[in-house]
Amino acid sequence: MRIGVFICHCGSNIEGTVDTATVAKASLDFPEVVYATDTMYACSEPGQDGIIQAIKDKNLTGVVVASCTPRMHEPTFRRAVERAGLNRYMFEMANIREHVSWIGKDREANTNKSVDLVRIAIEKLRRDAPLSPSKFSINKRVMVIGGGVAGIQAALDCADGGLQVVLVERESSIGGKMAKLDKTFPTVDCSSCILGPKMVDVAQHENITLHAYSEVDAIGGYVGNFQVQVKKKATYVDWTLCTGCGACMEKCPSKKNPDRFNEKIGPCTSINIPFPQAIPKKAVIDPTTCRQFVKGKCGVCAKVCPTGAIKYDMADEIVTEDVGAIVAATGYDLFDISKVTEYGGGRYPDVITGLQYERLLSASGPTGGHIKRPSDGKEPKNVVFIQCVGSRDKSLDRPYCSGFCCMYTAKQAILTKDHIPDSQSYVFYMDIRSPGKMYDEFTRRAMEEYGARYIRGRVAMVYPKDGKMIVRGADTLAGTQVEVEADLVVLAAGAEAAVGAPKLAEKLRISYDKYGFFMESHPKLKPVETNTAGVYLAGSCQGPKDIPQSVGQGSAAAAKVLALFSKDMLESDPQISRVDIKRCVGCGKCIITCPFKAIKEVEFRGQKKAEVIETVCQGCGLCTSTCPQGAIQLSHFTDNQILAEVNALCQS
Amino acid sequence: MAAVKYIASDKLPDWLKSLAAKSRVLVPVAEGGGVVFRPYAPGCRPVFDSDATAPPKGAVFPACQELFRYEQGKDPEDPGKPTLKLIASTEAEPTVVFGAKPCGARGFLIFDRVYIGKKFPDPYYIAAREATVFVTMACAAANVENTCFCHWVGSGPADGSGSDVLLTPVAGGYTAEAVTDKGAALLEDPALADGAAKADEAAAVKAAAREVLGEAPDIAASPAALLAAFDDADFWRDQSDKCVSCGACTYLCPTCYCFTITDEPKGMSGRRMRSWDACMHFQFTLEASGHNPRPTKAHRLKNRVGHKFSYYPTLHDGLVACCGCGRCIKSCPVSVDIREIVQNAVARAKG
Amino acid sequence: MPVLTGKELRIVGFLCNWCSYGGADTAGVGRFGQPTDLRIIRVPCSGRIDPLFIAKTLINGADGVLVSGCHPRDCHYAEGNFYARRRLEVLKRFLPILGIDPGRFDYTWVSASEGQRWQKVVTVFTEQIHALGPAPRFDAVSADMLAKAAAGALGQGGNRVAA
Amino acid sequence: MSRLEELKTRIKEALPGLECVIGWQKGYDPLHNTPLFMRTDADVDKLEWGPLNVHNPAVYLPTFTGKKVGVVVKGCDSRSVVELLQENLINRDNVVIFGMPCTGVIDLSKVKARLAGAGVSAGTVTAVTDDGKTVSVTAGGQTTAMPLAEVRADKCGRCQFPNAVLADAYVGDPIAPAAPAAAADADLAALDAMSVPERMAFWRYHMERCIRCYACRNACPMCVCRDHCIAQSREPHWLTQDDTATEKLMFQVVHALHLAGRCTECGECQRACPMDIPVLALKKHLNRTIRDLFDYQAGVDPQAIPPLLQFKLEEDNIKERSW
Amino acid sequence: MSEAIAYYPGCSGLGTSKEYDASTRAVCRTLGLDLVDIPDWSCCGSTPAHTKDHVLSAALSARNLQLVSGMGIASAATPCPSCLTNLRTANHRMEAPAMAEKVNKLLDAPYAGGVEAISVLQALVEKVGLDEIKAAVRTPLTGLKVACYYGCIMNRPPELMAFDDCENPMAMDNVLSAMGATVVPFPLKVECCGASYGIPRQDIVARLTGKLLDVAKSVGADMVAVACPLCQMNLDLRQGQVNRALGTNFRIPVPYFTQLMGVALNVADEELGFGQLCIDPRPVLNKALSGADAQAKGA
Repeated sequence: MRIGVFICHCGSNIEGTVDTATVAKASLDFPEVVYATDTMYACSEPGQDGIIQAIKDKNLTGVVVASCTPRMHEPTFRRAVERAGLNRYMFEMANIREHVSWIGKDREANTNKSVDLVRIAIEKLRRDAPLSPSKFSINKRVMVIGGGVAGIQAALDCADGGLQVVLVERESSIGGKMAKLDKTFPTVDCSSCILGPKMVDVAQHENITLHAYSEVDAIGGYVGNFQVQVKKKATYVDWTLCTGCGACMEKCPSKKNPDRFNEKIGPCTSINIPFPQAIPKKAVIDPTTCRQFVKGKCGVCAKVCPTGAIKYDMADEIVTEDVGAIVAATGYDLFDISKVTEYGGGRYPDVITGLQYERLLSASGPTGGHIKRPSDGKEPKNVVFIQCVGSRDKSLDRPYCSGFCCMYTAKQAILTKDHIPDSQSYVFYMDIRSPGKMYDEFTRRAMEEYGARYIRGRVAMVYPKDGKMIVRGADTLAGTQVEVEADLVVLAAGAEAAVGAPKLAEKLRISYDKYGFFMESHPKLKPVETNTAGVYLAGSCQGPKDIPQSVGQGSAAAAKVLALFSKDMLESDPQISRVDIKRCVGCGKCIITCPFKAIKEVEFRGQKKAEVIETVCQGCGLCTSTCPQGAIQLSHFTDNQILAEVNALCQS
Repeated sequence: MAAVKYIASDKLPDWLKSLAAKSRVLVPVAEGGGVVFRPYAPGCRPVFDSDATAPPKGAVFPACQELFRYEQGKDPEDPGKPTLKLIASTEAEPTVVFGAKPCGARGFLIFDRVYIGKKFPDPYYIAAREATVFVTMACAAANVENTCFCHWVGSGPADGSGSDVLLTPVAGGYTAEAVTDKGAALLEDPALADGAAKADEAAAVKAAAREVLGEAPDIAASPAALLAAFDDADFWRDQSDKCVSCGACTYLCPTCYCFTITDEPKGMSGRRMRSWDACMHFQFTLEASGHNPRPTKAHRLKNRVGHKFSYYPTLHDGLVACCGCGRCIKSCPVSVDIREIVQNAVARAKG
Repeated sequence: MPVLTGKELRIVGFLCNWCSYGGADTAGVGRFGQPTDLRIIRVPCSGRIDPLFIAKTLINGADGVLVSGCHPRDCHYAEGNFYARRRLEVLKRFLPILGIDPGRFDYTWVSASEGQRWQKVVTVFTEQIHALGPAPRFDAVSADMLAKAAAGALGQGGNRVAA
Repeated sequence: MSRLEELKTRIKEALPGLECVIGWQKGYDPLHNTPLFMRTDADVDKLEWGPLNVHNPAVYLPTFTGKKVGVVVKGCDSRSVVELLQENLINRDNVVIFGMPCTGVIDLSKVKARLAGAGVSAGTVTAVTDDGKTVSVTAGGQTTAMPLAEVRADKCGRCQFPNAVLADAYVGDPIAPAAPAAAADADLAALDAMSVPERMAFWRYHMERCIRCYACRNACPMCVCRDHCIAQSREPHWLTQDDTATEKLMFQVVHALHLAGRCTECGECQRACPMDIPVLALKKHLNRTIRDLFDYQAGVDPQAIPPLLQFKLEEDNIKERSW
Repeated sequence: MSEAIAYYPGCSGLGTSKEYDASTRAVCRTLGLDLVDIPDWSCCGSTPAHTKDHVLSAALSARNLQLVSGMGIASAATPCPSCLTNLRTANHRMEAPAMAEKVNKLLDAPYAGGVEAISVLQALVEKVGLDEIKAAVRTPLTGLKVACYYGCIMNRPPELMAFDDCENPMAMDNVLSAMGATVVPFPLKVECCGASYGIPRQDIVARLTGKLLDVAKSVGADMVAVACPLCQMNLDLRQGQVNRALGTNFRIPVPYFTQLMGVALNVADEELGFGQLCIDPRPVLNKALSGADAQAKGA
């Protein structure tokens, strides 16, 4: 082998604390290295050209680049060596930026460590073999999980692009959080007026299959060929018959159940259609409150239903959908305000969340759009908004900013004044975050036109006294304590990952952060991709987002799916396991442990042997560490390659 | 032959100490549950009354031996052009193997014909062999074990072939007889006294030991008999059924001389090593293609027995490549008995 | 120049590509300073890590081995780290019987987002190895210790550890 | 008809349909029995049963792929058969298991030590008798009586499976298992009691005399890689031919870890070792760990999945380290 | 019935809050909680010590913990939140080996850790249990409306005190509910009473204490139950000062919760020391109880 080694300065990112020239010089002392140099930016066009030129000039057959993490530029350099005529797998990287120059300042130690990392990369490269991918066909259907605005956008864009789309929604109607909003900032558009048409488009699009009131149960397969089991939860109403007329809701005797669509500040019936514009507009029975289920007798809805759609004996149903790509758009949920005991959320009825306030503002809400406080139905005059409840708060393990609360609070302050002209709003805030088009202007209007009093400081406690809520906090600009006698307190509850998000991530085999938000492939350059091929993200499941951001991501994810499906065949990663048939004793331990069922038993000259199914193998290498005789080896990560790395490190 | 000398048991440490001053002295010592040859150090207690678990083969033919080292370099003008330096040494440390049984020393007779032959003289072996002196301990009657069969192969409990000095246990000490000139030189040590008076007792000890072994069966027909059985697969299946293909028999055999060569590169340097091979292992004649002409243990056992009792004697003037020490029987986990196989082959040939 | 004598010890890390290697990258991106001893070997999944790699690394003279994979339930390959957890735990309990201090090996889970956790793990583990000092080597057991072992073996009847 | 005779009859009945039946016969001297491969009635007549049947005949089974064979087992041997079945290495339809109650086998090292204590060599044994309680060995003209309980293998003293776990033909009435040994195994206890550096010295001392014959491996019924063991391969290349204690110990680590969750502690590795190296202790230690962690022992249930080939989402006994 | 617990009354227990000490002992005895006095216990150092020197402050508490350790007892209970803070802080600080070494140098016998310090309230809830407490009630406090006031340091800082919710504790509420009392929701249960300003800035104390009394009254409390000697003193002894400063007319009894428990458990009146309080709760108590009685009879 003729190896070339390229040590990247990365400007001063590496060179600042690593003597790259010394590393290059030391590399020349390693076996089979015939060329070594340092280079300013290996990934830049001149950098890559330099590598290609060296491959040609020096007849290199393998290349090591010591630069940033292979998770960043391995594909870049693989393409470069391929352009120079080498097999793309005759290439290794040493990560001397993230793992060396950026984590230590000791130049001597960093240089020395870099040499070591180059050494193990060379030892691995010496045992690399050229690999070539094989092709497999794909199923050009896409599943979108979650029917909020991001999921709706992704589904519509994919469907308009000619793809068959399966949209799965946990609730009985799509619409998500946006459907609950009264108005949207900064235009103060009616939320349901702009979302409604899109929901209707979903219902009417011939390419979209909607599974509402359904959840993803299990996911098998891999990019191009996923099998998703969808659990259609029992609605106890035959939706093929239900016309959404609402007769059942009128007559249902169980009327005092907390209405989840109204964030539990209003009642609803046990058989219910959550809101008038619901898509699909179908009724669902809640068996935990329905008298027929709880007491065993009632049956009123069955009697009044003009189409005979009520089916009390309905059971959950599993349907399997085969798709080639999946977009996760499961959105967010709200931080539980009762955890902030000093504010009394959950204990005091007049301490509510911003989303509950949206329902109070909404004409389709429990109060018909009149602001009435929950405790006594009185119209509040003084409304206090408290920002960052469950956001930017390390003590609650919620250190991140939820992003959209500042804006919706400004909107709510404006709407409060619109609804109750003699009202006064107070906003306790930490900072105002309004970095969007027309956003900061909007908050200014709340203060200046609508007279909302913004108080910079945290609230220490909220307590009731004589029918008022006393809000005590600090005004850090004035340097004083303030107490406000409020009629209603609205907490800007932070956004957190949707309930069950980690479980879905596990099914999707994607990562999630400690708060349950899904991990993108790269925070800047691959914001809607995940580390699992064929799985994309849209909306707040990746982190808190406002509506335009969510819509943008929905479209972005759709674009990714459309690009993926623009080919008829996909190339499989050739870094898969291969069986040395001479060494295999046919014990089947690899077959038992393979997470992908990618290994099967075959007969070879009368003996049992293992065989890897190329397109199914995902290259985890579990089989290699399971096989005692080392008969099944993961290409590019063989035992001998890892042993060579170990030996190189332990040879002193 | 020089005169018989005598050394009292309590003088033995003096002699060993004086030998150890000049060379490495390997003596049989108990280690864990076995007896192995280890360098003599004051205070160490050699075990002379039973045969060592492992013979002193490694004293001349180590289990693993570096043939040479190499160091690669690079032409500074053209790093693609490698330079290579080989470092090899056949130098052997002067060694006295003290207290092996006659069978253990006799094994080297079989080695010598292979490694000191005219065709392929082996410098490593020759150097080590020349640097090594064997002071051998003849067996007394009580040392003869059920697995001993040295008398089958032309040897015996007082066989001096392969040795330089032969000691014989007598009351209070040992008589010492020089077998070679190298051996005679060793006996010029003040710890040794004249042993003429003990010569008769020594002869009696030797005779008594030989007596215990009894009559040896005639195995003169074994070379032909084993060849005749060469293609009898069922015969070899039956003989090898219980063999588990381990290397205990061959690695403990004083006469097994097969080796394999491996290279161990490490960065820019490396070593080429010669190590014991075992014909019982699958890898013994495994070819690079994956093909193995001796794929089963039956093939391999046939080779081991055939080599010792047929092919080698045929090539080497009838010398059987076995010293009859019985280690292969005694140490076999399943008690495969080479005597029985040879006799079965002879019996088979007779019909 | 393997390690900086007197400054560093030989610590080898085996990290899965998807979570922990990414976590180490995240730590780098965040400039979370760490000791320089650790050398990371990248593998696709913690399930790829044959415990024998670790045993070999330690027996061949490494002063410490650190393994890190995705958090349980978060494996890129769905199940690899579940198998790894069992195998690594068995290994961890096995090492002391060989005469290897159990503190020289640890395994943990670090996700790609947990740069700070990675910084902490590396720092704590490196400190732990420095507290233990350079690993004693099998090929350099002192004559005294060997004599003691010999006396123990022979004193107990010879044939067995304890007859 | 004695039980042994009855067993022979049963084997003779089955023999026509079988490639052979594996058992034991007398060996080269009265102290040594040796495995017997019965193909004819005359072979069956050589069958022995008793405390000298130290070998585990299960080791031979995987070599008979595709052929139907019989095997006579002690309780411990039957666990290896179960394990081989579990691992798909033998086919249940192709093995006929003959069992008898076993009251224990001797540990030849213990007998040798006894004889050495009496001043005679184990290589000179001329007669061995056994009355079920005592083994009397005549060597060098003198007879030494040894209570079986004192010279039997460690595993027999705490044997929970004196009857075959699985048998097609079982002769005699099953007997009760030995009382669980109160004390841990002495070898393991001795290692437990050592400091970590002492253990390193211990292994260094013992591995020094290893000759790498791989008898430990080849006598092990669970070492199913056999000809393809990674100890002797270059692809993968785990071990060199270097004659060092480190390489030799590394092999023992390979053996032990490959057996984790599969070892039935039959003790063949240590019994087979010609250099008497206490290699079984490593497996005992791992078995204890497997028991502690997964509440599992190998070779009991042919349907079980070995613990390292499966997992639980929440492990009962694995505590994650907090940093 | 339960393990023995070492009892650390603190200096106030021997002086200003004798009635807290006495009622605590009586209640625990009645409930079968074995309080064992610590021989030769010393002052915890209170606020002055730790504002001056952390090592000395820790040593004062560590000495007491070491004595408990010597008794072979694993937990020590104290009625005083201030003592509790010091004891727990000492335990926490001594987890650092360097600190432990410094502190131990000052002690006659080194303290190796391992003694858990808890409040009497926590001991009652965790070692006896609400069910047991409830079962022991002889005279239910039916009809008594009580506001539970925990004070500001009983549960703070939460990482150190590790008991109950630091913003909305419920332990005392639950205990007195178990006694049959009507516990009114008192939003200021962890507000500061201004104790540290008791001497230098009585105007502040009057304002803070006054607010507590005002809210207690507004939520309909007959009395305010407390668990801290200093709080008790501020709310009870200084009620007159508050009235003078704010022009109010409060006369709200402020008993220790243990005293109220004593009534419910039929502990003899002389052991409860109601007479030592400035505003004797007994008239209000009797009125409430008899009112309830009459109501019960009437119904």
